[in-house]
Amino acid sequence: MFIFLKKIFYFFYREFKVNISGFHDILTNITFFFISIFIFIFSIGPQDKILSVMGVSILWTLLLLSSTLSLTKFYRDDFDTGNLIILHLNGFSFEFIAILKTISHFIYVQVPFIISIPIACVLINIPMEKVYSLLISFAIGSFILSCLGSISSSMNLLNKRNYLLGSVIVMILSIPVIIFSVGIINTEENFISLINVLFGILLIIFAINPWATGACLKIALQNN
Amino acid sequence: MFIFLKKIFYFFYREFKVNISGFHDILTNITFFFISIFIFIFSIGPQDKILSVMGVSILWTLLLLSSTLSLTKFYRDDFDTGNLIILHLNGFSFEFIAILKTISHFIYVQVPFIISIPIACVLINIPMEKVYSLLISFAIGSFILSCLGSISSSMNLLNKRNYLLGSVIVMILSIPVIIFSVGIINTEENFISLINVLFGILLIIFAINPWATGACLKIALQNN
Amino acid sequence: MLLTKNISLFRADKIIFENINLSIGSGKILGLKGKNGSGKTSLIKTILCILEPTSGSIFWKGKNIEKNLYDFYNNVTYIADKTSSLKQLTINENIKIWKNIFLSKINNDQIEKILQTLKLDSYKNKKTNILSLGETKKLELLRLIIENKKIWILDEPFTNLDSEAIDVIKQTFEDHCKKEGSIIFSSHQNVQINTTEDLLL
Amino acid sequence: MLLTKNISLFRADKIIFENINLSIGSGKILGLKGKNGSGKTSLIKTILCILEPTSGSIFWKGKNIEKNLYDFYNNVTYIADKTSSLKQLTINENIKIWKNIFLSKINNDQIEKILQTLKLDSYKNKKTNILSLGETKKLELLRLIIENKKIWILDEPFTNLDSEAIDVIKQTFEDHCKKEGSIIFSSHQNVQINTTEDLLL
Amino acid sequence: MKFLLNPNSFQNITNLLFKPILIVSLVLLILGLIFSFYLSPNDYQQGSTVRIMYIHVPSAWMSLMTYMIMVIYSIVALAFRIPFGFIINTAVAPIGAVFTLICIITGSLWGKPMWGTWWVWDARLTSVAILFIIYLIIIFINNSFENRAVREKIVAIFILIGSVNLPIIKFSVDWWNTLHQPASISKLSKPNIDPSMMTPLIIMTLALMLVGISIAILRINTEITNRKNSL
Ligand code: HEM
Ligand SMILES: Nc1ncnc2c1ncn2[C@@H]1O[C@H](COP(=O)(O)OP(=O)(O)OP(=O)(O)O)[C@@H](O)[C@H]1O
Ligand SMILES: Nc1ncnc2c1ncn2[C@@H]1O[C@H](COP(=O)(O)OP(=O)(O)OP(=O)(O)O)[C@@H](O)[C@H]1O
Ligand SMILES: [Mg+2]
Ligand SMILES: [Mg+2]
Repeated sequence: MFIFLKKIFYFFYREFKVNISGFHDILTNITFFFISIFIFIFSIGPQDKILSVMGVSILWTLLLLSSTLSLTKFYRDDFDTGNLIILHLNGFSFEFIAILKTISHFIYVQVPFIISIPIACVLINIPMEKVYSLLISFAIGSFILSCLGSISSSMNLLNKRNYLLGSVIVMILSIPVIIFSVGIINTEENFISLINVLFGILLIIFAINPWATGACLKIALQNN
Repeated sequence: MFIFLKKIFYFFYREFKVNISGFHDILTNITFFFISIFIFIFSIGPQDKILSVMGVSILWTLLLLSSTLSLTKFYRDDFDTGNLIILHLNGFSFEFIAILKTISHFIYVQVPFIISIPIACVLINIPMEKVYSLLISFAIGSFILSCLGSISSSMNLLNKRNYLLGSVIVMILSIPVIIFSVGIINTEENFISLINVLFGILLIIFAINPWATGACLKIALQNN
Repeated sequence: MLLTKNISLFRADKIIFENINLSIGSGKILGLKGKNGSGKTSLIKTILCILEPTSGSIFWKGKNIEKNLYDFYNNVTYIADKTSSLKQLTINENIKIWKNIFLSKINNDQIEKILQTLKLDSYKNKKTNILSLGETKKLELLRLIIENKKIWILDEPFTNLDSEAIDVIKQTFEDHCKKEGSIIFSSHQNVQINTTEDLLL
Repeated sequence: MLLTKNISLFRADKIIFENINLSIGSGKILGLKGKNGSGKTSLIKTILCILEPTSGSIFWKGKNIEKNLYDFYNNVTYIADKTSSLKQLTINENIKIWKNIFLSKINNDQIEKILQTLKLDSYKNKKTNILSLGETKKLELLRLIIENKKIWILDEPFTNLDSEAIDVIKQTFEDHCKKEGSIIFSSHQNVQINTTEDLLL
Repeated sequence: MKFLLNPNSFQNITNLLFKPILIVSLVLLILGLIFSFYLSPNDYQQGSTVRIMYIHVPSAWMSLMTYMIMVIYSIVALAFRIPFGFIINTAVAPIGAVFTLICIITGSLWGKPMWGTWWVWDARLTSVAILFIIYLIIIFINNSFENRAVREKIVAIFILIGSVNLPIIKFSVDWWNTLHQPASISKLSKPNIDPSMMTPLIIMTLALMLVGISIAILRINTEITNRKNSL
């Protein structure tokens, strides 16, 4: 049992080393995020009203867009270098790899965002009461996005060139999630029960993810 | 002379084959663009007025997104496979490669966007008078982004210590450019002279780009 | 222990290999020889259950391999024909990650000694992307020792290696055989390895 | 024609090679031999002016090579130790791009014939990512013929090739020598190539 | 009805039927166009722009029908492992996309004089736009995935997921009050539309349907032969 935990821990350590020494990517994502916010502020002008009304929606959209930025790297590197097979032969089933990768994507790509949200909220005048609920719905929503991203980027291994197709599929699937999550924050009542619904969606997708991803990885390795 | 043109033509042909091996891939890129617009609209809500205020910034954000998305592919693949050296040995100096790559990035990544802007403008209720100025500033701005992208992704090939600084500089550089271009569209007067300024920036960056990129490529090859 | 019965593989409707019967017991070295494109890599991947054989079946310890795949995987180390070390990390970091992910019990002194015989010790704290091709391959072969499994399956283990390194590998192979291990490797070179059996594809 | 005078290279303060004097005239084959990590690849890259020598200088047709670099490049084909064919494209598309970017005058029949001797003709319209390692390497070597330059510089041209393909390459080398071409190649294997000169690094 | 599930008998039957269908569809199309542009009256409110309706409404219906067909065949293919369903999906998706595009274009041409704008973000229009994008994605998947077996499954699953959109399109006018016309023809009991407008509408619907079917037959047959060749 302890051995097993150690294994998992070092999987995350590995992802950390790989992703963070690609610190550049994280930086790119966050810079993209902030530049886009600046764009909005500058083009709308300092009319605080529109900004603070629209702020939540803008943040959500930017979250979605910037998580698609990191999708290309999700499985591709490990697939090309043959590390996927080696991990598989060493007791990580494809499904398990999918779960671990999703979680580490969440940790290394989405969490930096979530951390930078309070700053972003200050920039676009979102009232502080909302920040709390924003953070919760963001945490859940971004995990959903990680799962969807895992599925679609494993699909992308099956097609050799079209790197945007995966993102297109993710985005169309995440439309309901977006509508719902933006809706949540703007309704005053029933916040808890709505969050529960979002959490339910998360659970469903989190359950589907390993199977879908695992199947895609397996077939991708066969074709290679 | 004719031979020279043929060589250049086949360079573009090669980039085309590598980046998008067909019409469908261009269509995917355009679809990606439209879905992103949809997502913005879903989260912002369909109020016409707000939309047309935010329209320009939405478009700019998406332009920025699309050019960041494709940055990883800019030089990395050719660098890893050794094609960069081979091209270099066959009469493409690094500076020339930089110019050609920048242009082909512009053509294959940015132009499809620019073409679909008029339709996008219909969708987000940007008044038709503005479309014209939007197109011009977009064309110039996206070329600037291509140049900056070329520089920053060639810096990515360098050692870790050097590149972080480099790409931060590039990103910081791109902020004023974008803000400036966004600003242009919202000012009624002086449009021509502002565009001229933007064009000036383009010329400067276009002139710097080959040298900066060429130097980075050269050093990167030495370190490898 | 490992047995293939009449396996054949078709890829894109081309016959890659047909009716291969292999059996590997402990203490044996099996060499897969063949020209380029004769299907050595494909056969190895089929044995590892990464590719599914079009017909025929593979047995592990008497049972169909699909039924106790993870038991099989627990006993096998695979060295592919490409190198898997992470280019962003140093040799030491790579080894550390391998050791922990493969739950290896090997201690640091042993690794130190092997690195010395392979002449890699001066690069321990260098990123692996500066290594020469042969050095990268040697690092990859280190996985054999770190994983410390019974069956070694190697795809072209000798490419890029100089004769000294090949001698070290030969020695390692022999030691492994003495410890009741078994080895499958593919090669198109005529390396003087004392195989107990050869298969010409 | 190509002459190096006392070139040495230091990388990260390590001496890779020192005081190398080479000269390559037409009709000559120069073999660079050496162990892993002895600096063969580095030497080749230095000759190609991709790396700058720490000291010493290289001459091309009597002039310092930096001064007429592009004339030198016009006469040289470099086969690196990795393969450069584009994985997304088919063999035919790759050849088409090479032909046009290298402004090659070779005609299709010739290529057809070479593909047949190399046994690649049945994959002409397949993506190159399905090729086996040896097949990819053969495709890469095709560049020698397509570029059709005087000096060939090859880094480990024989890895992954079977003995048949090596024979074809040998033959090609000899033909090239007869046509007053010159060849530099590196290898750690003891391939029986009739080199006119050897350099042990 | 076996020919709806079996490629061989499908080919046999459509070889017989193709020409008649094609001829009838062309005749109907010409007839319908004549009816809708010369023989039908102007609307007292909308003037002659009402004639757009005779293209808009049939193509809207066709786009929905095509998707329905794909949904049914996806279920059939996935649940009963009948590969003919995959063939249909691949062949029919571009046709649906074209009908949707026609619907959107005619709709916005109509919208400019009627609502004063080309496009509004109401539920009906938005959901139709999504339908169009779903069609496009299906086409992209079909074109860029290399492994056929996987690609077919992904497409079928995607079609099923996307079918959530159909009821939204259909009932959006009832559920949310929007600018768009609520259903006036499909009310079963008593269609509240003038017979002089009804005739061309019906003829055009039949014509477009038959045109769609004949293109579909062509595409399905080429798809079948393609697959036979690749085996
Ligand atoms: C781009 C914009 C438009 C889109 C995407 C669109 C879409 C559709 C669709 C999908 C249907 C079929 C609905 C069903 O079967 O119940 C439909 C029907 C119809 N549309 Fe549109 N439409 C658009 C614009 C317009 C405009 C501007 C008008 C006229 C003012 C209009 C009038 C109608 C009418 C009269 C029907 C028939 C409704 C019925 O009787 O069932 N549409 N449209
Ligand atoms: N996915 C695939 N689809 C179709 N054919 C394939 C595929 N992968 C490999 N092949 C073909 O199968 C044959 C065997 O390939 P394999 O890699 O097993 O050869 P090999 O014996 O390892 O050769 P080498 O010595 O060059 O490594 C080759 O001709 C190759 O082109
Ligand atoms: N950028 C670098 N910085 C420091 N040392 C380097 C760098 N690149 C290579 N080296 C070292 O230089 C030495 C020579 O490398 P080189 O690739 O030239 O060897 P080689 O003779 O080609 O070996 P092989 O036969 O394995 O290909 C190696 O020990 C390598 O680790
Ligand atoms: Mg092989
Ligand atoms: Mg070397």
